[in-house]
Amino acid sequence: MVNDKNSQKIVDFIQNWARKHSIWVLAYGTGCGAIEIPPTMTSRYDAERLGVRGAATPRQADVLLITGYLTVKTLKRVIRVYEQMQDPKYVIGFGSCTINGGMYYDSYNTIKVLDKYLPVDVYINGCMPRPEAVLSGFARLQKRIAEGRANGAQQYKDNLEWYRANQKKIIPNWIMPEYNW
Amino acid sequence: MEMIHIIFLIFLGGAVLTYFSGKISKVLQDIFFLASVLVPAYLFFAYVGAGREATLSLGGITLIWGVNHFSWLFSLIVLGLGSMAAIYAIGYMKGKKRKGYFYFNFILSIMAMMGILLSIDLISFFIFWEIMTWSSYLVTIYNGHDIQRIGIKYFVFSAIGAYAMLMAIVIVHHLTGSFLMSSMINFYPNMSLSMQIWIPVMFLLAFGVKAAMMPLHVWAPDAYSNAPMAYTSIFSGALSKMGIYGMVIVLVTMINQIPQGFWFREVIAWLGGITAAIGTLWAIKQDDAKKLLAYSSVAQLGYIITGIAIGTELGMLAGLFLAVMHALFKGTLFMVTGAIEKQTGTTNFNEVTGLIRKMPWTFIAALLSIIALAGIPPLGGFVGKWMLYESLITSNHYLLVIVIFFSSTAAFLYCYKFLFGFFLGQEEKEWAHVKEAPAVMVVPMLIMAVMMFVLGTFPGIILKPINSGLMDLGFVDSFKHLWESSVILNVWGNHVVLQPILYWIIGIFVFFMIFLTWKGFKTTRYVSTKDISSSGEVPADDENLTFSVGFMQPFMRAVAPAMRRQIDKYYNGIADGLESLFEFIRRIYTGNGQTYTIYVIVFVVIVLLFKNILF
Amino acid sequence: MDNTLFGYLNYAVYGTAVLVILIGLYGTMVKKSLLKVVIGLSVSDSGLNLLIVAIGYYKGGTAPIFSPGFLENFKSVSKMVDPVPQALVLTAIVIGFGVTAVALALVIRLYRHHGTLNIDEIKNLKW
Amino acid sequence: MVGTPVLFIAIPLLAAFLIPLLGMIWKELVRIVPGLVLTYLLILAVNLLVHVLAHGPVVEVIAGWVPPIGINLVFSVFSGFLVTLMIFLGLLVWAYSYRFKRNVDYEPALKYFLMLMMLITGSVGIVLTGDIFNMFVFIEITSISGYGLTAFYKGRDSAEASFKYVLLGSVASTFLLLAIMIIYSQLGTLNMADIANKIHLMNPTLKIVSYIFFVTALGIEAEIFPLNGWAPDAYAEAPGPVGAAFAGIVVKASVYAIIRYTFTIFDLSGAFNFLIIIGMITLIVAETAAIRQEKLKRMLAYSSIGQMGLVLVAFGFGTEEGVFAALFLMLNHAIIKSLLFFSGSYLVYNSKCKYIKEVNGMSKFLPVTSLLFALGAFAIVGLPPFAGFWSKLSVMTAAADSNMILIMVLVLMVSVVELVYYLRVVNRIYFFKKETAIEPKKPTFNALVVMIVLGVIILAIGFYPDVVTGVLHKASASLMDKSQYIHHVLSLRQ
Amino acid sequence: MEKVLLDILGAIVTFLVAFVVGMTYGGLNRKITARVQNRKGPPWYQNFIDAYKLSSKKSAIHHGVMHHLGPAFLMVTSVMTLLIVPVLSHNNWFPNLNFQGDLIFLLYIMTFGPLGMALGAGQTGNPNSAIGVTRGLSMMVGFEIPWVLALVALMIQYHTTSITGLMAVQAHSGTWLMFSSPFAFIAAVMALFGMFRYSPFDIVGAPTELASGPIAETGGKYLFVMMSSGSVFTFAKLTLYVDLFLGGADNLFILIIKTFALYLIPLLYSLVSPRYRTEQAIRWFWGWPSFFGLLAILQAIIF
Repeated sequence: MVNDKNSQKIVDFIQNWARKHSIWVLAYGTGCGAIEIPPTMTSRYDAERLGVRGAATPRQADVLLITGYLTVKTLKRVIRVYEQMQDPKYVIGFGSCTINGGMYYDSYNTIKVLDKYLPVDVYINGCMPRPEAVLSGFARLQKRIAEGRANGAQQYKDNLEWYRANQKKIIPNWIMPEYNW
Repeated sequence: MEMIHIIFLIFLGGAVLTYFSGKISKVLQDIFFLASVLVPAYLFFAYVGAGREATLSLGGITLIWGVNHFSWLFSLIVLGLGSMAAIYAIGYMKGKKRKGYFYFNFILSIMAMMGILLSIDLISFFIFWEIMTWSSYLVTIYNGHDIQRIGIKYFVFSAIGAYAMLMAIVIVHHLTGSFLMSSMINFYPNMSLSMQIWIPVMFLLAFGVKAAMMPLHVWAPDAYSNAPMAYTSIFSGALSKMGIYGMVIVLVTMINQIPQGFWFREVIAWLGGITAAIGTLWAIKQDDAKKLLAYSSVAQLGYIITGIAIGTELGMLAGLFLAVMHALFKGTLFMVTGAIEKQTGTTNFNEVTGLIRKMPWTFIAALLSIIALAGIPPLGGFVGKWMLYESLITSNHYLLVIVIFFSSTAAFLYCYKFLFGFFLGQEEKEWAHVKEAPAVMVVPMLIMAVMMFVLGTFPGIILKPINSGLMDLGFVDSFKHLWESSVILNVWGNHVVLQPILYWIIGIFVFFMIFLTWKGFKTTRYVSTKDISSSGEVPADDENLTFSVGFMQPFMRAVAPAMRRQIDKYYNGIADGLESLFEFIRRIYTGNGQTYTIYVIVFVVIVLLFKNILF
Repeated sequence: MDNTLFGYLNYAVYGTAVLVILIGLYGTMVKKSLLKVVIGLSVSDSGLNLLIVAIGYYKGGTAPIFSPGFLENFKSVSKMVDPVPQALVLTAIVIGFGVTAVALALVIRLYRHHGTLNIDEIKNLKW
Repeated sequence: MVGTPVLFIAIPLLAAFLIPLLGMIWKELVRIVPGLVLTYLLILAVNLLVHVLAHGPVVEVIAGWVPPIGINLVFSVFSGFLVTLMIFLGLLVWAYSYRFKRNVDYEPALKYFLMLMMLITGSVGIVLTGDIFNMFVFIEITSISGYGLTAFYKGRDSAEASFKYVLLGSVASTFLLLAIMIIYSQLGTLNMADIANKIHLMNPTLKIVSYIFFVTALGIEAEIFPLNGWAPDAYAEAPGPVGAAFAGIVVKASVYAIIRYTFTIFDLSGAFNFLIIIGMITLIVAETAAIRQEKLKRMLAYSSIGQMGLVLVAFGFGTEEGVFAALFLMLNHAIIKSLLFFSGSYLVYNSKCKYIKEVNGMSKFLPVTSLLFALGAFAIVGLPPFAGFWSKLSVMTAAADSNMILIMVLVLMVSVVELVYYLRVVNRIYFFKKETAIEPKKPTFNALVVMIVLGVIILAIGFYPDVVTGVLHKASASLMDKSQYIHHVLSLRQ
Repeated sequence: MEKVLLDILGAIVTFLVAFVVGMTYGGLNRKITARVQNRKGPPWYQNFIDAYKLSSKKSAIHHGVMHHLGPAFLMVTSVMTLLIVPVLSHNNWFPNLNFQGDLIFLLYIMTFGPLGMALGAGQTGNPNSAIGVTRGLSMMVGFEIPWVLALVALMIQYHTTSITGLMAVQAHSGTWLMFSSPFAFIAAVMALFGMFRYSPFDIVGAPTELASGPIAETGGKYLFVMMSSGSVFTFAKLTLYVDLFLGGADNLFILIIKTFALYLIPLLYSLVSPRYRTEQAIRWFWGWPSFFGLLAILQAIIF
């Protein structure tokens, strides 16, 4: 039954629907963008109506929200958190800094393109992005999940060596456990 | 020569032989040791039944030994637990010093306990009581750690108790002209009121000390934690039950005969309840497993005392059942602690963590005993607790129920602390080398764990002997009206409700086990305890992330006012005051010969002045 | 006893003896010098001996000595003072002598050891 | 072969004076002869005791004068038992101190054994004699040899201890003589049986005064508080075996004298309570003082004093059970305290100050001695199954039968104190680290044998008290039977 | 045999009902909270979606066997509690293992799960989990006191230790126990605050403080099992309260109304309360709730 292709499709559809409507966010408040999370979650914009909800630990979270610039120092932690999350998992790059460095484009101490280090599913641009933009980003993620295209985790697994190489370039004292998913 | 004589001779000879054979060969010593515990145990259960008697005449006093069902029940605890602890001790004592010393006192303790149980006359009761005291004292100071405080404290309390008992015994002898227990009991209703009150009080002082009853319990935590764990398991499991044994006899056969007995039982029941509460609170505070278990023993003995002090059939059954269970699970827990001590060298929760994958069998034994201790069904502790509550409610001890329930709930805190402290938490690199304890230590623990399970599911196995024991003490057969009115244990040994519940539990458990491990569902994988979500930080190998210092601090803060007053401090104050007084008395001897001469003259003058009063 | 002066004197013997004993004891108890303590002992011993002899004596008694023909005269026997106390005193004197000798020997040793005869300073053994 | 009581006085006295002469022949004889003499006496004593047990007391008249005029010796079961015990202990002390410390040299050994024989002579004489002045003489003999033995060591504070002993001993003799003279002036006799017969004729006040003087004088020897200032010092400074001899022989004799005066001679009704009171005070003060001691032998000394107090208490019950208990206590105390002194001496053998802390960790070096000390400690505090338990039990039984509840409570409380200090020492021996640089000294063979013999006796009595209880019962009966004593002595015809 | 099968079938039905109702309550909780905070809030079935999503996670990790079994322990407890509590008064489809003394049995079986769960949490090695567990156990000691006081008061007053007995008492007299034993009811309800661990007693899993405490390392289907067991347990607890104090229920509709009304009490209280510290929470339970419990016992003894 499970092997049957059609039924697999149906199961996938239902699962994706559920995943789409239940997004548990681990907001990694690395940069100034974290300030936009509270308005997004509270009364004014109320992201919870989309099924978005904060998660306390990476073990429970579905989405890793990188809010703003990532310094070299925090990158290691972010990678660690991402690797601890359970499959399926998604990454949202939040703010321009995650796309190209934003106003820190020439900083010696921040990483410019997040996608080189973690498989970003959705970028939300803006500096800062307003809560509406954030909600729109979540909606985009939901859409991608429903379509089954939010497969950043698979991508990460497939291209682990490339990602690792990039990560190790930034992080000189690499003492992390192997990613064993 | 009766079998009882032979048993005592084997104990005695075995003890001496064991001691001296250590000079020849360690293996021989172990064999002698095991033989001198196991052979008498076998002989006792095989050949000595209720009604057998033996006598020995010493110094114009006839010592009489015999068995009834009640003492047989306690013999079961002593010899059963003793045998297990003896097997365990072989492993535990391997490579330790003073082995012969330990074995010698171990055997003597078991002999003394058997002697107490078999004694029909008070003198042999007292003799064995004292032998038990000093042999256990000698083991208590085995480690040589802080013995001037711990050991002496234990012995002083024991001695005060024992001397009170001695007084009672000689007064009884004065009143009845006989040292027989039965004559004491028969004469008891004819005594004057003050004697009716004081004689039980004096006996209860002795038994209360051994049973670690509230104001007399201060020796217990130190002594229990200081003795080698192989011995503590019988110290706490069996030796303290001697106090319970005596208490039951005094309460049932003497105090029940007088109208004032009600107040006696009330007071003792409340003391038991308070003991349970205080013991529990202090157990939660301890950072050392030995201390924790020691205080826990105090608390558990409190339940037992409460149960037997209530005096109803159900209360008695509850107390005695709990006594048996306590022997099992506390014996096992002390053995577990001993195994951990043996393997890691420490019993401090702040040091040892994460042994579950290294010592799985020990963990299983510990888990089962903890479940039994906490009184969680389906293990045996629950049945006892249930009966205790039932008896307390039916005998209108409402506030006592609350106290007992409080301590029993708070017991979860230390239960968890014990399991977490040793077995759970981070698996530190420091303890990566730890191996499972040798089989000779693990097997007794597991046997006892299985026993707990069996007794929890089929409590009738042990309730039946308890009932016949109580009948020997003069209770009516509680079989009929107790077991028909309560549904939980409907038929002897084959009760109808707990077992289905057990099946349900197992069924549901298995279902969810399958659910969680079902391959087709999704994979679950093991990751090490270093791989935890700690804010993205990667803990280094030597980084200790375990949370164990100040483990129950919030709770301790909540109950801090209750723990500010320690009874220990009052005793210390008394002891200090006495020592200063003695120091003052010592200074009477000034060292000056003339002063002594003056003393002589003063003595003469004073005596001459008071000669009319004196002569 | 009669009320004559001699009669009172009879008491006076006892009184003197007791006084001597008390003086001796006083010396023993109060004097700091070891030698004086020993002398005190000796003095009280003497007083005691005096007392004993006095107890055995009565007025007009003769010495308890047997002489030829003595036993025939019953009256002379009854007039004899009691011989036993005198015998006892002899023994007591000997013993007292012995004790004094031992005491003095010890005093010498104490003096060598401590360099003083003050009893207050010889208190190594106390408490 | 049934000897006569006079031999027990004559032979050791003779031996004492022969020792120097024999020493001129062969120096080793100084050591050997006392042992032979004491062995002989022991055989004699046991024989006589057996005879007496069967046939009643043996009364012997000295110098042909019939009592009440002459001096007589009484070997009743009571006194016979004590004599046997003393001689036995004397033998053990001899065996133990065969080559103990200074005794290795000829000169000190000569003095030592001479004085030891004198000590035994005096003590045995006290017990056997039937004449109060004769008793005085024996007491002085005992005391003077005691002074000598106390001052046996040179260079220590033994002279000081001895001087205190002399001081108090002289005061004691003063009071004793006074008491004797009061009785003599009233009754005109010195024979105990005769006095006992006539005691009701005495002026009551003088009777009491003389009794008080007696008790004071004998109490100094018997270590009653507050008359016992000399005792701790003397015990502490005398050689170890001498301590045992004091505890086992001298004190026993003095207590015997007190008991003889109280039970047989005087008929004071309050005397028993008086004994209980002074015994109790002694017991409490001594035991509580012992707990704070810093020196081992002083501690043992105080313990010994306390035990004697308990003995007096037990006698003070005035019942046959009480006497039995007291005798049992005396027996146990003699044996156990000797063992403690013997083994304790080796535990602190080479130490100058004999501090308790110097026994730390001695069990590693002196296993047997330590074990025996522990055995003794356990026995003396009355733990079953050792000897001390039975005596404690009998004391308690006697107290209960006399309705002395308060006494029981006090005695038991004091027992707890006793327990504490003995256990502290045993703990030190076994579980403490040896810290001082003092070299432990292995016990010599003879000392070891003596200690083991004592240990075996303790165990034997503990496991089978019947070996002694029969004799003790008879002895207590013989003490209680006052009229028979008087009859036996006064019915003698030449 | 047939009876056993029927029992099992009935148990499954009971379980499903409890699951659905409990999950719905959870969703309503979120909805109500949102409305009170002037938000739209998630739909009422949001919890079902979350649960399904958790169960369909592709991977899950565990830190060892106790961690692996922890959720199962918890579930066993929930189901056992559910099975022992009589769900409906006269209905064969909701069987229970009722017997005399079951209140005490219930009290103890209810602690089985938390202990197992605590063991699981302990094995993760996450300090936050252990802290959460200690807080939870401490608070349990806190709220068990008024809860037991209330129960003992009921036991004394009605001379039974059985739930069915108490239900029979209510059916017989026609009044609910919350009216005839008001103090016991008050104490019990105050204890209920602690059992639900809603604010101000949400110290165990405080998300920002302890990273959700005992379940910090639990994700995927483990979390799913825990969540469902929590829902079942919620329903079981509420049903127990209804049985004890609100006279039980004859059909599901009444049961749901009564349980929801009861559920609103801790829920609404939580909306207006910040979080206590652990010792404050414990002392709170040992304050007024215990006082009311004692009053209840007094009432039971006097009347």
